[in-house]
Formats: sequence, C-alpha cells, structure tokens
Amino acid sequence: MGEIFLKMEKVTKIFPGVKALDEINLEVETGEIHVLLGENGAGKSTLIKILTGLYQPDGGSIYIKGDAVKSNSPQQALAAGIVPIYQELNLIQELDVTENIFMGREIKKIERFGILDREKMENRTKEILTELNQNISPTALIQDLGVGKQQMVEIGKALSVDVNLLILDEPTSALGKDEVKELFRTMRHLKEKGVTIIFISHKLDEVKEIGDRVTVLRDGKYISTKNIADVSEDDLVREMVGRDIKNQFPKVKIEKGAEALRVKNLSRAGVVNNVSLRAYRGKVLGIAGLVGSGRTELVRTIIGADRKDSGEIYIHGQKVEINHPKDALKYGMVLLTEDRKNQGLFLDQTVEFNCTSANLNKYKQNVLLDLTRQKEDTVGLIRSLQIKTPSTQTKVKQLSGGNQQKVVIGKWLNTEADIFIFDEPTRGIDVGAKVEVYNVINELTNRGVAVIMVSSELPEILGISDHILVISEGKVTAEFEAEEATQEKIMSAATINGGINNAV
Amino acid sequence: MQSKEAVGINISGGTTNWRKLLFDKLGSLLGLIVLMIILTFASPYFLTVNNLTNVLQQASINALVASGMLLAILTAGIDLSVGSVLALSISVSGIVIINFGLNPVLGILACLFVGGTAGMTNGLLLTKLRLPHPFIATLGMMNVARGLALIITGASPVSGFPDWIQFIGSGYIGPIPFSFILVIVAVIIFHYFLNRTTLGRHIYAVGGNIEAARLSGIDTDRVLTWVYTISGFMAAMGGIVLMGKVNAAYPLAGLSYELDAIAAVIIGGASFLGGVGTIWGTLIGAMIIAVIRNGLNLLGVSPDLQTVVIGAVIIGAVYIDVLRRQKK
Amino acid sequence: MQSKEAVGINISGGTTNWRKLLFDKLGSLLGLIVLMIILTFASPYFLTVNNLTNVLQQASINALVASGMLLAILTAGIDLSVGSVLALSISVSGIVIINFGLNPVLGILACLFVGGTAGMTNGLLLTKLRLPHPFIATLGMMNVARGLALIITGASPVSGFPDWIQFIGSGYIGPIPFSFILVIVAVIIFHYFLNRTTLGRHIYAVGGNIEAARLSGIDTDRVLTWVYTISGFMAAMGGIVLMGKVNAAYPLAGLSYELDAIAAVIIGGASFLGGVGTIWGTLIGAMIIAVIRNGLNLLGVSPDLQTVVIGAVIIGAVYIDVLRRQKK
Amino acid sequence: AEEYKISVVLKALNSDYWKSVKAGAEAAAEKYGVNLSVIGPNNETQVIQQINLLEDQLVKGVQGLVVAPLRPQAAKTVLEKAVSRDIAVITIDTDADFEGKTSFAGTGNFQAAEKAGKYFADILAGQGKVAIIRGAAGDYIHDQRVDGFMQGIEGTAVEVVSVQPADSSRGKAVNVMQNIIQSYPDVNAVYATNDEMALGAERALKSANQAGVKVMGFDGSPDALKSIRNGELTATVKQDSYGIGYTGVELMVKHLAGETVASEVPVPTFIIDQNNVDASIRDLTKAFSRDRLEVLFGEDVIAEVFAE
Ligand SMILES: Nc1ncnc2c1ncn2[C@@H]1O[C@H](COP(=O)(O)OP(=O)(O)OP(=O)(O)O)[C@@H](O)[C@H]1O
Ligand SMILES: Nc1ncnc2c1ncn2[C@@H]1O[C@H](COP(=O)(O)OP(=O)(O)OP(=O)(O)O)[C@@H](O)[C@H]1O
Ligand SMILES: [Mg+2]
Ligand SMILES: [Mg+2]
Repeated sequence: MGEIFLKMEKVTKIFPGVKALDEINLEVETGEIHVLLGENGAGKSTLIKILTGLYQPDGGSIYIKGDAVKSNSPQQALAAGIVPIYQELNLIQELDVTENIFMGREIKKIERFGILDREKMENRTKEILTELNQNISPTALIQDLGVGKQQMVEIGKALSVDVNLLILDEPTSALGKDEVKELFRTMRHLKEKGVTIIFISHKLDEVKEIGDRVTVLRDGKYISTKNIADVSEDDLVREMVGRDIKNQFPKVKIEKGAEALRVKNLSRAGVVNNVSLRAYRGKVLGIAGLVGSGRTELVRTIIGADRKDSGEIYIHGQKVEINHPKDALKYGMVLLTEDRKNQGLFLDQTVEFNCTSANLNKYKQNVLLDLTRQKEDTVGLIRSLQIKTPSTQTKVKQLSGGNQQKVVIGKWLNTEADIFIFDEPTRGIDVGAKVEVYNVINELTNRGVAVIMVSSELPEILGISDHILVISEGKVTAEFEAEEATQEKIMSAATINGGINNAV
Repeated sequence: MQSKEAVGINISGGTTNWRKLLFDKLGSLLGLIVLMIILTFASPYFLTVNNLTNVLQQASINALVASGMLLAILTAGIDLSVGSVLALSISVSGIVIINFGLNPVLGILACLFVGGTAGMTNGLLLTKLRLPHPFIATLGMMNVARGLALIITGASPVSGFPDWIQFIGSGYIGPIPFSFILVIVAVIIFHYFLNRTTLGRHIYAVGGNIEAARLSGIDTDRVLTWVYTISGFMAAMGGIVLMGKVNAAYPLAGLSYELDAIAAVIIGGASFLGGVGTIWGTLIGAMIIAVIRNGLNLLGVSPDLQTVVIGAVIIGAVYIDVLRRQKK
Repeated sequence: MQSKEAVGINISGGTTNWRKLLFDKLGSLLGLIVLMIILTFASPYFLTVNNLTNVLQQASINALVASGMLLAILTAGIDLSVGSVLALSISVSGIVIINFGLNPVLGILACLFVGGTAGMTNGLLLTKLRLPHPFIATLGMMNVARGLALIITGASPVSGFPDWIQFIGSGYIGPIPFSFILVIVAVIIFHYFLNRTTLGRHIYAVGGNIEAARLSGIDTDRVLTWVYTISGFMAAMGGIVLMGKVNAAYPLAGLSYELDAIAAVIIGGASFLGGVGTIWGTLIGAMIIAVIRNGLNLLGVSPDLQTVVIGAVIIGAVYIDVLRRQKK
Repeated sequence: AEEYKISVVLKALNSDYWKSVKAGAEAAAEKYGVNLSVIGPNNETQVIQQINLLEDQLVKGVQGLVVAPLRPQAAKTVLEKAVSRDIAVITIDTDADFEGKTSFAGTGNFQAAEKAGKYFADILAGQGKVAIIRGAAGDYIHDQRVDGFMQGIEGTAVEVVSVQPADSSRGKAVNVMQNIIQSYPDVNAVYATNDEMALGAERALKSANQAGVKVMGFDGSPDALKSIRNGELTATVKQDSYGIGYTGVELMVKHLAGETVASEVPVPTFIIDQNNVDASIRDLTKAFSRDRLEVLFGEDVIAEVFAE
C-alpha cells in the first residue's frame, strides 16, 4: 500500500433540494489511477469540484499528503498541482490552441509588461500535442476543431502544468477510440512519473483497462472502494445501481414496417457526400464511423439544421422539402443532438420548460397553455425516464450531466414524432440509464417509430441496430444487416478513405 | 396512471413556482420599498395621494415602452429605436388626425400600426439581412424613424386632440391615473403572454439558447420578428399616453427613452444575456426610476445634483437586489 | 532547441494570422470604400486633400473613445459612461489649468488620471459589487460623471488653453492632423496590447468564456477592472483632443458619444457577445461614421434627412460586411 | 407678511443662460423674502421630464409657479391644472397660451433672432452668403431662432446657403463648419443658434484661415463675450436672462400680494458686439460674483473692464 496522497473525510454538499454528497470518504494513493464510479447524479462531479475549490463543502475535511486543507479556491488547488479537466469543456472558442493551453500561465518575454513569448509557447504546445500524438496546429482556433480534438486540447492544457493530481471527469465521452488510446498511454506515462490520477467514466471496459482502484458512489453516498483487479464489470454495475443488470443491450425485434424515411443522394459540400439511406418503421438504423467522419453533419443536414447542396428526402414515401428543423418536426422527424449543452438544452430554464419546449402547441387551449397538462406530461417523463430532479421546476443547469441528457430525450419523446434520430444518445450516461435509453428505443420501435442512431460505441451499434451504415469522410462505405456485422468489419469500413471530392 | 407520487411532484412544483415568482419580484421590490421609505422621511409631500398618483402616471410611459424592451432583452437583444419609433408613431397619428381630419379612433390605430410596422422592420432587418446584432438594426431605425418624424411634421408639433385622447394621458378613474390602468392591463396581458402562450415561451427559449431553440423546431426568425414588432407596438402605446398627456405630437418626443426603458428592464432583474426576466420586475424597475425622479423634484434638488443622485441610486437599487440574491 | 520545423510553423502561423487580419479589416474597409466612391461622385468637394484631412481629424475623437469601448465590448460588456467621463476629465483639467493655474502638462495628466479613475470605478463597481452587467455600473457613472462635470464647472465652459494643447486638437504635421497621428499611435499600441500581451489575450478570453477563463486561473475581476480603466482613460484621451480642438473644456462635451463609439466598434466587426473584434476594425468603423457625417454636410442635406441617411448608411455598411462573410 | 412659496421651473440649468435666469429669480426672492425653489430638467429636450417636474410642484403646496415652458403646447394641460388648484402661473422667456395665465415676462426667441437677422443684414450691407448652424433638428427653441433670423433678413439680398445641425455642441460645430467651408468656401457669415456652436464655428474658421467670416451666436454667454472682446466672435444676441428671472418672480410676488400686474412685461433683448461688450460684461455682475467673473474672464480682463 502506497502513501496516501488525498484523503476526503465525511464530505457533505447540499444543493437546494438535493443532498449531492452525504458524508463521502475517499482515499487516493500517490501514483495510482483511482476511478470514481456511480450513476448519473451520484455526486462524482460535485466531489471533484469540492476538491478543486470550485464549490465549498457543507461539511467534512480534505487532507493532501496528510495536511488539512483549510481554505480552497481554484487558484490554490492549481498551485498545489491539482489539475482538473471538468466534464464540460472549458476552452475559449475564439482563441487558438496555444493560447488555450497556456491560458492563465503564459510564457512571457518581458514579465513586467506581460509581453508574450508566442514562439516559445507555440513550440511548447507543439511538443505537448506531439506527446499526445495529436496532429493539431498550435494556431488553429478552438472553434474550428471538433469536440474530440477540443478534448485533447483540454488534456494538453492539463499536461502543460506541473501536475501532482490529475482529475479527469469523463474525458472519454467525446473521444474516439484512437484518441482514448492516446489518452490512456499518456495516463500510464504520467503514472510512471508518479502523478496521481482520478478518473471518471461510465464506460466499464475503460475502467477495467486503466484503473487501479475504484470508489463507487450511489445517490451521494459512499458505497465501497475496491481493487479493480478483484472485481468484474458485473460486480461494478451491482455496486453502482444496487441491483443486477442482466442484459446490457435489451434488444427487442419488431416486424419491419413501411418505409418512413428515404434519403437520396444527399450532399453538403465538404462533409456529406452523396449519401442515400432508408429507415423503416419499427427498425433501428445504426450509423457508425470514426469521430469526425461526418455523421453529425449528415443527420443535421437531413433535419434541415444545415443547408443541403443536393439530394432528396422522402417521408412516408412523399417527397418533402426540409429547410429548417421546424419542417422536419412538422413531418414528425426529430434529432437529438450530440452536444446537449449548446444545442439541446435551455440551461436556465426548468425541466418542465425543456421537456415541453419542442411541442408547446400540444398544450394550447384556446390561447393559453394548459399548465396542468404540461406538468402531468413532465412528471410522466420524469418517471418513465427516471430523471433525478427535485421537481419539475428545477433549473436544468442544476442537474447532473446524465440527467440533463435524459431531459433532452424527454423533450423529443414528448413530440410524439415517428422518425427519431439519435446522435450519440448515451454519451455521458451511466450503465443503468443506458439500458433505459435502449428501452426507450425499443418502446419507440414498438410504437412503429423509425429510429436512426448515430453512435461511436460499437457494442451499442451492434447491440441495438437492425441495420448498420458505416460512414467514412462523409460517404457511405459499407452497409450490414445487424446479424452479419462485427466490430472488425465495421472498423475496416470506417477507416476506408471515403475520398470526398464533391467539394468543388 | 397517475400515482400518488406523481401528484406529489406536481403540487410541490406548483408551490415552488409561486414562491419563486414572489421572490423574483421581491428583488427589485425591496429596492423600491427602501427608496420609498427614505423619501417618506425626506419629504412631507412624498407620501400623499396626490403625489403617489403623479408617480404612477409618470411611470406609465416608461413602463409601457419598457414592456416591449423586455421582450428584446429576453431574446438577448436590445431595441434602441423605441424613443424614435414612439415619436414617428405619434407624429403620423397627429398628422392624420389633426391635419387630415381622420377619425381619431382610426388615428390612434394608425399610431399603433406605425409603431408595429417600424418594429417589424427592425425584426426583418435583423432576421432577413442577418445583421449581426439588433443593436445595428435598431440604431439605424433610431435615426431613420426620428428623421422621418421630423420630415413629415416639418419639425413642428401637432396639437389639439379630442378629450378622450387627452384622457388616456392625463385622466383619472377615481384616484388612479387612466394611463396606469393601461399599464396594469398591459402587464397582466404580458404576464400571460410570456408564461402561458407558445410565442411567449418561445421568446424565453430563443433568449436562453437560440441554437437549441432552432433545433427544437422553433422558427426563431419568426419569434424575433414578433419581438421587435411588439416592442415597436408598445413604444407606440407609450406614445399615445404621451400624446394624451401633453395634448400634442412632436417629432422630438421620446428622446433617450431607450435608456430609461433598458434601465427599467435591468433594474427589474432581467439579464442582458437573455432568457431571464419578468414583466413584474420591469414594472417595478419603471416605478423605481419614476420614484427617484419624483423624490428629487420634491426635494428641490438641483438638476446637476439630480443627475449625480440618479446615477448613484440606479447602482444602489441594483446592488440591493444583488445582496438579496447572495443571501439566498 | 529551436528546430527548423518549429520555425516553419511559426511563420505559417504568422501568415495565417496576417491573412486573417487583412480579411477582418477588409470587411468594414469594403463598406468604407463603397461609401467613399459614392461620395466622390456625389460631391466634387469630397475627394480633396483638405476635405480628407478634415475627415481624419473629425474621426479622431471617436476613434480614441471607441478604442476603449472596444475593450469593453470584447469582454461582452459595454461602457455607457465614455461621453460623461470625457466631459468630467476635461472639466477637471480645464479648471486646474485655467482657474488654478496649474502647469498645463500636469493638467493634461490630471485629465487622463480622472478618466482612468472614473473608468476604474466602473470596473470596481462591476466586480466588487457584483453588479449583474456593466450596463448598470456605467449607466450610473454616465449620470454621476455628467453631474459632477456640471457642478464643478458651474455649467460654464472653461477656455484659453496654451497653444500646444490646441495643437493636439487642431494642429497638422504636414497634411496629417496631429490628432490622427495620435490615433494611429494608439491603434498600433492597442494592436500589440491586444495581441501580444497577457492582459490583451485575457481580455479576449474573458469575453469568449468568462467561466472557462476563471477556471484557467485568470483573475477575471482584475481583467475587467483594467478594461474599464482603459476605457475611461481613452475617453479622457479623446477629451484632450476635443479640448484642444475647441480650445475649451465644457461640461456638456461628449453627449451621446457612447452611441458613436459603440457604432464604430460594431460596424468594425466586433461582436456584442464578446471575444471577437479588432482595433483596426474599430478604426475603420470610426472612419465610416465620420465620412457619413462629412458627406452629408458637403451635400448640404437638410438636417431632417441627415438623420434618416445616417441610419440607413449604418445598416448598409454592416450589411455589406454580412454579405462578404456569406460569400466566404 | 407670510412667506410666499414659489417654484421656478426652467428649461434646464446646464448653461450660463439658465444659471443667470436663476440668479435673477433668486435675487428677487431675496428682496421680497420668498421661499423659492428653482429647478429644471436635465436638458432642453426633455419635454416630458419638465411636465413631470411641474406636476410634482403641484403637490408641494406652492402658491405660484414661474415657468419657462420647453414646449408651450405640451405644458398647457398641466398649467391649467395648476390654475384650477389656485396656483398662479407666470410664464417667462417663452410664452404659453392657456386659460388663467397671470402674466408673461420676456420677448421670446423669435423676436430676438429677428434682431440678429437685421443686425447681420446690416453689417453685411444687405448682401452676402450666410450659413446657419443650429441645434438638433426639431428642437423648438432652435426652430424659433432659425425662423426669427430668416424673418430678420427677409427683403435683403442676404442669402442662406446652408442650414446644418450641430446639436448645440461646440465640438460638433467645429466639424460641421469645417465641412461647410469645403462646399461653400465663399461664405461671408455664420449664424449659430447658440453661443457654443458659434464658438465652435469660429474655431474652425480660424484654423482654415477664414477669420474674416463674421460669426454670430445666441445667448450672450460669458465665453462668447470673452471671444467678442478678443475680436473673434462678431456678435451675440442676448435676452436679458437675469432680468427675465427677476421680473418673473417679482411679478408673481406682486400678484400674490393682490396687485394687478400687466399681462405681458417685455424684457429687453440686445445685440452685443465689440461696441458694447465691456458694458455687457459689467452687467454680468448682477448674476455672477466678481470672483466668478475673474474665473470666467481672467483677472486682467475684469480689471480692465471695470477700470473703464
Ligand atoms: N449547481 C448545482 N445546483 C444544484 N444542484 C446541483 C448542482 N450541481 C449538481 N447538482 C445536483 O447534485 C447531484 C450530483 O450531481 P453531479 O453532477 O455531481 O453528478 P455526477 O455523479 O457527476 O453525474 P453524471 O455522471 O451525470 O455527470 C445531482 O442530483 C445534481 O442534480
Ligand atoms: N464548427 C466546426 N467548424 C469546423 N469544422 C468542424 C466543425 N464541427 C465539426 N467540424 C469538423 O467536421 C468534420 C465532421 O464532423 P462531425 O461532427 O460531423 O463528425 P461525426 O462523425 O459526427 O463525429 P463526432 O463523433 O465528433 O460527432 C470533422 O472533421 C470535424 O472536426
Ligand atoms: Mg458529472
Ligand atoms: Mg457526431
């Protein structure tokens, strides 16, 4: 047993309406990779934010290398070498990679006047990114990078400081397989150098692969700490949710119905190249591909969020013109976006507001909205999706990440659309909740809804889809029936050079 | 299907709502109350029926104009043109009624129509030309409308309106100024509009996250166009009260009203970032501004010093609200 | 340590930067050029050396004030107090120089000091009192500073400055107005400041995402306080030019300068949402406004119509930029 | 006798002109032992703010209101309300037409501007090109000052080549004048509807080496007198601001004491130029202390002026 780097004792945090942490204990040894595991809303992020001084605890104590931490602020934590990467990206979109990496700790030519040494910083940035095997230009603007690359920049930023304790709150939810590999390599490298790491993820295979020990939280309470080598994935699930989950992918097969959506030769310069696809009532069409392959662009173009350059869309056999998401909604087709914070939610508004925002007309009674029915429906959604929220009037920004995701799902369920497109529907949600999402998908197909699901998680694609499309560089490179597909086949199709050449 | 538990959530949700609403209002209310207590001690004339009804009347125009401004600010925008649009609306109205002898009722409708149209133009400039921020469209309109008002009136006032129009601006029903009754009606309508109609809720959605709103199938351009149309319409409403109050329409009416209106909205707790704000807060914001001005007049403070005090009180009123929130 | 490759990237980074900078500038430049071509055809007096130097001089004050405003807008804020702070700064300066007989050099320093202090007060009100938006703090200051200027001057202008102060406002070096040389120096300093110093980059960071900036360990309060301090300082700089130009300090100076300054910044391509904008754009924005005003005077457009045209041209100038971006 | 309570509501208080009206009113109040308050809106465009001010005076239990209405039409309703509450109303500076008015003291902007027009026609020997720089378009006071001037030059060969707004600001007037010089290099004279703009125009002309152009202002502010004395500004039109304030309050006191007062008391308007500028400066002692004048004009100038 190593030296204890961090000890948190009986840490309690109360938010209006929730006891987010209830006398939590945590012990992290120097140089280990310690995993925090728990359902959505279990309190993982809150615990982290207390550790980094972002929140002040309502009780309990923190010891670093045996010394009690009396006052704590983000600056103090940083100075102590405690470097967090939060669940939500914290980059400045308008600035470039170098500037973001050195934000707040710039290298200066003339200290007194704060004159920057761009050259040094760019070189150092390049070194850091090279270490991460990332081919990102130090002068690229963050807003021009995809989410995955942005996450790698965040990691680079953390690595640019003298770090004693690195905290990674769900870093992999936005990363592709290769990037995860790089991250893990880097984590191991840091560990060799004696850096302590706290790692949060909902992906149990990752936890098994990288973690040394794991602490499980449930509903704000401490459950257990175990050596990862000693436990199985199933054990972990049981600890987390307090029961067994028998089937991770509870697929229900439904009879294939009529064609609901047909996309013909859809193109959008540079990102979507002549894509055709069909979705049927009662069936799930999975869309696989590498991060950045253009899947998001494809589905955005289908529902009219981005302008298409050419191509036709048929809904229930009728050719339709879709120029705006509202048109898609009118034809009963909706998209659950992958970026919930920026594209899915009204963070300052209540759960009820969000759940009803896409379909207010449903509640129109003469002129006014029927508040009672809105509340009923929202309560119904909270219950059926098991959203953890103190009330229907809680602001969404106060919910944990996973519960926020459920709110977005709730919003779309409430529209009673019959073509559902999910873009990364299980990003950042716990195993239990994942199963619930799959059940929602099952229920939808059962109702005769056509489902399209974009996902970067192959097991999910394989487990839930009836038919699978693989996209590479904006082009369809393979199509499989679920039965004939394997991880290997999909991966090889995903890495085919799609060769987008219709950009001209 | 509905279990006891669900009902539980339901009810508790409702209660929170009312309590919250009250709290939100209380924010600026507290500032208003503090101000009124100070003035009651400072001037023997302040807490008299006559004076308080004056204050209500004096707050009316700004309250109406600020209601429209609230919508713009709720969508993270701004409407700089309210003062000019007010002037243009009443100028047109004055000319058609007095010079062309149009039926005054139609003249008043013309006023509202002009206000709405100018506002809609703001909205269309913003959404169709894709101007980067309503600041530009409404700054342009601020100049254009003022210029048009000057041109059509030949820069001179038009006066001599029928009694009932004067009544709108300066009449009383019992001790209550008619203009303030108008305000109350407007506020109630706005309250229902913002909380209980699709468009109202969409306004909050657009202000909260315009991208999410668009992806939720909300026609954000339509919402924005409505917002500025209503803002122009409410400016014209304010104009009618003004026209009635002074029995004249003149092209320089409403100068710098945009600042008062914005101040009312922000003192009333709305956020420039959009998505946050209530009509009740705005009403109280307008009251606070009127009370400050009135109090300083009663105390006979010199205009130079008044300017200083108004500045300080605006900051103070908002600071009280900040403190209250921190306590919470 | 420095490899060839690293240098390569460095240079290419530099190129991209330059190309982008040029493009960013070109945006509003296009508007300016279009405007100038129109005016060249419309008035034979426009494209003369005399007139163009006039325009440069006329743009100077706004360009200086707008430089400070740019910082506020870069942080997603606003500074409504610039005009009043300008007035207060020169009023103090005028009084100490003329009435108290202070050495004029010290008097000018006093002017800058007052401007900076008033600006810093804005910043401290914002950050220490945690007022929800700079609109409130600067609206308050707008009133307070104006009132103080009126009080200390007794509402009368102070005049009779030494020649060198007058030279700042109305002198020429060759054909170039000295005030415009000041502007160019300021713009270059701002360019380096914004792009090459920690504080400059932190200003963009705070405007881009204040939460992320704070989490990165940036003292955002300090950054904001600096921003408003500099804005007040630049308002005072503009004031010095004004004082020299009219050889007087008067308490009503700078009325509605905030609108001109904001318009210059926004026409120059900055965003109210913060994080986006360049000093070059702001300079061009100020030029566009000066050219419009100059053109209207040259053409002898009637005062009423001037207002309309200014509004339309502001919208037009920004629209040209929008079109250009769409093309891209 | 009991103390009368009188409120004077002016158009603004942010200029020498209104400060001087205030000084006159206060002098009369001092003399007659009146409880006086003098107030006004922030600036001369805030019509509604002035109406609100008037309303606020009604609840303060004053016996008399002395008012310089920004827009006579607009003030009518509230002034009649005052009369109906037994508050006497006297207008000063600008007259208003309403039921129950006690009296009016002043001559008005129009007549004063007419005098300015005549004066210009005179010194230009009946012909020449004049540019007018005026306050914001639509501003009632400045409309009157332009219209009156036009009336004054009517029938002469004096031609107005351009009317441009400079929003009553000295700084803006410099720009406007610079631009006017470009398109009308042959302009002979400039009439500005207040002294601030006149001083700005004069600056621009001087910088452009056009010092020969005559410039006339309006208001007779100390700064303008100083400039006239220096041989820069040609002339300014002055209404007897101090007299207006003084007469207004004096009339009110007499009326309240039961005396009958004339329904209109003219207060003189005159042109100040090189010939009478020193006398005019001496006249300022009514409104300003000697110390203040020394501050405004400089000690040596005051010493000179008073030595004569
Ligand atoms: N700022 C806040 N205000 C109020 N409640 C909050 C706030 N932040 C978190 N909570 C609540 O605290 C609880 C714990 O949230 P936390 O974000 O720590 O969960 P988590 O374990 O990180 O979940 P996830 O896996 O979904 O990210 C949740 O019930 C959440 O709603
Ligand atoms: N705002 C943007 N600006 C520039 N490029 C972008 C932007 N957003 C995405 N891209 C790039 O466009 C390409 C397609 O991205 P897209 O998000 O559609 O892919 P995806 O297959 O859905 O991957 P992901 O899993 O990251 O969502 C990627 O190379 C991505 O980096
Ligand atoms: Mg979390
Ligand atoms: Mg995607």
